[in-house]
Amino acid sequence: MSIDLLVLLVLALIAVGAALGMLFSRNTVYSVLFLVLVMLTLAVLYLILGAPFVALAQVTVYAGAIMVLFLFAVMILGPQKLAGAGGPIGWQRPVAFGLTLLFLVEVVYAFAAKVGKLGALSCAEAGFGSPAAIGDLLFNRYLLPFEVTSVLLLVAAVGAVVLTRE
Amino acid sequence: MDFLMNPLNLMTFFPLVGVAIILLIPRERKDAIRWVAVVTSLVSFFISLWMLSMFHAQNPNFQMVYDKIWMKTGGFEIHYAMGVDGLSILLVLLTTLLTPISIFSAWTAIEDRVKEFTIAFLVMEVGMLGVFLALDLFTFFVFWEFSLVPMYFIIGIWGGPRRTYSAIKFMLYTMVGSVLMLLAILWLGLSQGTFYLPDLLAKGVNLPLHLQSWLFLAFALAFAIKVPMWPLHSWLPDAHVEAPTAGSVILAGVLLKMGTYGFLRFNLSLFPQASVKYAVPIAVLAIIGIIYGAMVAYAQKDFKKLVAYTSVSHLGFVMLGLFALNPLGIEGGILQMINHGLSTGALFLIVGVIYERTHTRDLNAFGGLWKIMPIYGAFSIVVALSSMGLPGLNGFIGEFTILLGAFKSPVLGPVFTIFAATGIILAAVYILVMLQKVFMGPVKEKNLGLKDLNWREITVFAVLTLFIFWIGLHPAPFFNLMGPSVEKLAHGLQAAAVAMH
Amino acid sequence: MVLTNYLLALSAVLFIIGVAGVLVRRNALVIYMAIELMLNAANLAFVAFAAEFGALDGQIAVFFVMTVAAAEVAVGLAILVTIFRTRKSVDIDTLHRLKG
Amino acid sequence: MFLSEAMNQTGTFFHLVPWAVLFPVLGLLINMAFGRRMGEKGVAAVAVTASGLSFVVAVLMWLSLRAQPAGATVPFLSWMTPVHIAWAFRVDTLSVTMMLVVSGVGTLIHLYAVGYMHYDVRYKGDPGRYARFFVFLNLFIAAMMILVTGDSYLMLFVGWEGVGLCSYLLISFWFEYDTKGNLSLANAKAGNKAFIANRIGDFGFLLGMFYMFSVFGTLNFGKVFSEAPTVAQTHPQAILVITLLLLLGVTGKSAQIPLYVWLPDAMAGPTPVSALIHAATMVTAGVYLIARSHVLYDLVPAAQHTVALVGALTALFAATIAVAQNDIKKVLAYSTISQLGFMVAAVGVGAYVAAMFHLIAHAFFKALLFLAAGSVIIALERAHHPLPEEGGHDAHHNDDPPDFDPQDMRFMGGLRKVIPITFWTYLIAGLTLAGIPPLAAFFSKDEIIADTKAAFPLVYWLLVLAAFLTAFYIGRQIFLVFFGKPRSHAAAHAKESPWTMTSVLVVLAALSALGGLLNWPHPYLAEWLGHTLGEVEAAGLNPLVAGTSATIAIVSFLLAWWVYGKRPLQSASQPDPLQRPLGWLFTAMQAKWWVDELYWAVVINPYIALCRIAAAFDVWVIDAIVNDTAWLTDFVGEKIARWQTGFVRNYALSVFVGVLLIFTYLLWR
Repeated sequence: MSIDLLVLLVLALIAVGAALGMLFSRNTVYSVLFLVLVMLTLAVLYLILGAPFVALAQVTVYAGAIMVLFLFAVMILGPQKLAGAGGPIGWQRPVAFGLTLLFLVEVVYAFAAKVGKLGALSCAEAGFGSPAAIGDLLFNRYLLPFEVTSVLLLVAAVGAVVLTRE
Repeated sequence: MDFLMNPLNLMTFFPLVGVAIILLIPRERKDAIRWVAVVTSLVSFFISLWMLSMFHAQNPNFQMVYDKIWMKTGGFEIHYAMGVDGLSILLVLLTTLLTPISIFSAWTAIEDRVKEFTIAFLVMEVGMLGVFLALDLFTFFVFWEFSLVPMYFIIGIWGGPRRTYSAIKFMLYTMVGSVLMLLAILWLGLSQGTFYLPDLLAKGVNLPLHLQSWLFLAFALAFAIKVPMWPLHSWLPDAHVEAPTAGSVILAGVLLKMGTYGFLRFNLSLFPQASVKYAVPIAVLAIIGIIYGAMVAYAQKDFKKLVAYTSVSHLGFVMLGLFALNPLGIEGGILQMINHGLSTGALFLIVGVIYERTHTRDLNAFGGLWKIMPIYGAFSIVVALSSMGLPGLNGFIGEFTILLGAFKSPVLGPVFTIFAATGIILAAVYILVMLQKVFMGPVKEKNLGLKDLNWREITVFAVLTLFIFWIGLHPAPFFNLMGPSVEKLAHGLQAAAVAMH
Repeated sequence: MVLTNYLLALSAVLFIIGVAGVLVRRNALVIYMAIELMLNAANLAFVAFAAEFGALDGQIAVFFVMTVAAAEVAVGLAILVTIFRTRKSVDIDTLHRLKG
Repeated sequence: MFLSEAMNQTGTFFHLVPWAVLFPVLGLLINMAFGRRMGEKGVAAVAVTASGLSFVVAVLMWLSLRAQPAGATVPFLSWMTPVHIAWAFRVDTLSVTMMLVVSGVGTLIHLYAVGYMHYDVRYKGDPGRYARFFVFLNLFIAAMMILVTGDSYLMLFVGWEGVGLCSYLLISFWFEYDTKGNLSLANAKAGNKAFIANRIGDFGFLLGMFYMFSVFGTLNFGKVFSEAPTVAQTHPQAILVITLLLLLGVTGKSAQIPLYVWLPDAMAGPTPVSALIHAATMVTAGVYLIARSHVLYDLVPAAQHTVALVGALTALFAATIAVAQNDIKKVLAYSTISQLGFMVAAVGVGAYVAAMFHLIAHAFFKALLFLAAGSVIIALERAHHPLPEEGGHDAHHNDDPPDFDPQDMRFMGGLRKVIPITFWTYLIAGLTLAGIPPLAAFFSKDEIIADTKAAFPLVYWLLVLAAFLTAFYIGRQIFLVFFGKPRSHAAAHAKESPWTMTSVLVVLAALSALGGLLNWPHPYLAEWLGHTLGEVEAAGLNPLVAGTSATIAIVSFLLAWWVYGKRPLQSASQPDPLQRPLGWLFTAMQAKWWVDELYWAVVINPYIALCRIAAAFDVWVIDAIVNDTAWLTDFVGEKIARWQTGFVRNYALSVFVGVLLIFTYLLWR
């Protein structure tokens, strides 16, 4: 078992554990924190995969900004615990679990039978995921999507403000 | 400007001139509106007479053809084409004759929203004329759907108590059929490369028989609903009972003929082999229609429903005539379409007259009307006898030629004629019982004060009776008009019949 | 040596957990977080393939996913706050007026 | 000078034949348009002259035929071009004979109707209808003329249904009354029955024409008769089927066995109608048709036998019913059916001249019988409740029983003294009908019986039996009505009808008495018809047969005197003397062997039930299918709508299920 594999396994376990934690934790704050943990482990993984800029973006934007926003939301809405299991449509939960398990089985089967051996990581030349390379690509080939997403963010910001106005 | 120089276009779209004028007249001036409507449709009638004068009867092909490219889509030119030949000339004249009559007869019957009523009627005349004159499958379909809309409003707005139900039923029922027809038109057009009828007829539809059968059946369903043929007729009684008198006259007089005309123009002309193949089943349905229509008519309590079911019976005769696939049967069929338009139109006017006075259509409420309304009685007897097929009147000429055609038909035979001929006895039964219930027997007190026909109603009935006697005593001009075209059509069918056996 | 399969497997598992979260939980916030989780799983797959093919496009995609996620969270939480003002509860099941 | 101009180059008037139809049509149009304004006298004048002119044209035709016996075909107007049939008139000895009878008797009856309707219209309280009666009467003459002068079966058919229409209109002329004069649908129903029964007969006629056209290619008499022999070879059974189908038409129109039921009910019409239409002219149309198609019938002996058998059976069957009827007009109605049976039997055995001879004689004496019966009815009616203008006092003070019916013989008796002219004319006609020697019917009926004796023995015995019953029931009627003592106040105080009616009676009495001369000492009629019917059966009197039939008639008449004359009935309520000896047989005969009830049970009620079922089927099945499909779409739509619960999580689940399905599909593919 090579070192990389071991590291990957550990990170994977942490990520999955945190995700399950988020899923089952009663207290909303705990689930926010678990999600932050998942994001951080992913950031580390991105580093391994030669995408430093993405990893840092992940940490700052995702973990930092969005999750903080979530915390604000939780604080505003109050972290009351929702009692009871099913609520009005009780049958929903068991059916959902059943279907997700079925989906899991199918994915596992897919990986086992269908997906062939993909290539190993190439970790090619240095500067592969460096900001310079990404910036060059971003502003040449992907200029249009870049502008569009900026508009999207603007709209989202305005929308958020308008929606929450009294 | 050459668009309006063509007599067919001028005639078809002239009612729109009336519509324009009516739009300008204020709503309160009802009589002015009515006069404009009647005059416009009369002018349209005179234009159709002018067209008749230019129509030379020996030429079996399409005449006065007006053909323009309407639109180019996907490598296809959709033509706007209008033309008339022996098969459609009489129906066009019937339309232009019946429209002024029905508008004129609705003088006192329609009081509210007269403006919209007259506009709906004139627009419908455009639609109907378009259907009979269109030479392009696409134009035909446009006019076919277009003519439904005004009739929907006429039944839906000015109709009787259950008008919305029957208007919607009428609309949906016909639409179901025409959807299939649209598919068939598209399939036919795409497979043959053109929608232009003369080209299709000249070239002949080169499709294997089983494909031809599918196209035939799709067209047949749409037209069978419109005719209406036996199992698909349940919209007719509701539509007739709920429609105002003028609406019923036009519905029975012209709209039903669009179905039989469709069979004639598309099913028989384009798919001879399939026609021969399906002649017997359709003839059987027609005969069921004749006998079934007559029996159900006899059992009706409502005067208008009785007359509605008679239409099922009469048009059963027409269908039998058409699918006898020989010149005699087809000529009889076409003439019977005209006769049915005249006599059933008149029958509905008779129902309208008595409904206007007594506001009831229950047969048992009447009795002895011949004693207190002699002129009304006289006209009704003549019209009833004509629809019963009394020799010397128009009904007999049509029925005799049809039954004779069916008897000598290559596909049908004596057995069909025997069953169809029983229809004549059953027709006598329900007509005479109707006459007995309405016009004979002692007069009921509440009917004593009824006034006889006024001059307006008398002119309407006089015109119709004139035609009833004319076709009855001297039908030669009508037969000569359609002779060559029917000969050409029958020739194609004969060849197919021989090829099939 | 680390195969992309394993990374994809991890991404799939995370994705399924996200889906389970959306379907099971009744708290609107947790549902949002489950959706974020699903997006992250997708990002992971992107980066994994970017690494394997040595093409930076995958990483660019991650950025776009991030912006969309950000916009979505902003608007989503705004909506949630307005709903909270009237409903006084975060439970998703209270919102069932719009029905067939 | 007028005649010479009218005569065309060949010295004949054939080209005038359309006027035989056009004059009555003109008459009816004038009456229809100006009926109200011209008053009764004007209307009567126009109607009678129209019919008279038609008779004049008939006489002109007769004259022309004397000059040129072969006759001619006069084309008039094109008609059914696709089947090459035109309005064309055929003038030959057969059609002119019919024309003379129709217009001759018709004009006399028009005269009679002037007087009769004057009273009848007032009794029914609707003087306005006077004009309408004569419009229909003229229409009848026109239709009958078309029938007899038509040059093709189709034109004959137009006249055929035209007279059917007139009989319908005239039977239900008083459509709001019944025969006794109280408000009911009876007359209207009788009219319907007549028209529908005729229509059933015409159904057969039509099918016959279709078959004829498909085999001969034409319906024109000339062509059909010339091609008949060749067609008989090529299509062996075609002629048989055609002739039998025509026979079905004949039974409808001339009231033979299956379809005779309408004639007795047709008595609901005013008496002139019964005389003209249901005795003299229309009902003989069937006999004319067979006589006209003699070429076809001669080719197929089987058809001839059926015709003869149908005729003979009808003759006997109707005679039995006539014996037991109480209504004066019903007796005459069944008598007409019986005499028609004689004629049909005659043409059935090929004795066309005998049939036509009897037809002419029958037209005279039966018309006279009906008109005399009408005069009796009017006499009783005027005595029962006299009209105001005749010094009638309104109160019904007289002691007539409440159910007094002017047509019921039980309320008559001893009328010979009060209405002598009617009595003597009635007696002459009655004796003629019975076949007493010197009078017309003796010769015509004797010829028929003589011809059938040779050709078809069974028919001979049936006819002899029928002749015996004929003499008996007419004797019964005469003794019941005119002898014994009056059995009601009205009978005692009856007054003779005005001269307009009685003059016609006298003329007809003369005609029916001297009618025999037409064919007896010298067979004029045989020669006259020979021009059309080709070789004609040997005329002349067979002494043996003549003797037997004369003795039968006299014996039967005396028997009737012995039963009804010797001890006349005392009161109206006394049962008929035959009731006791014959018992159930008499009741069966009186109830017309329950044939009407049979038709109602077997044909009419099942049809009505079937129609109700069909109507219900139409609403509950066909309409239901349409409405149910509409309901179904609504139902399914509503079910699907329930799936939108409003819970966001359900929607998420549905999305996920979708994903799952696609994923599994991708996996398995």
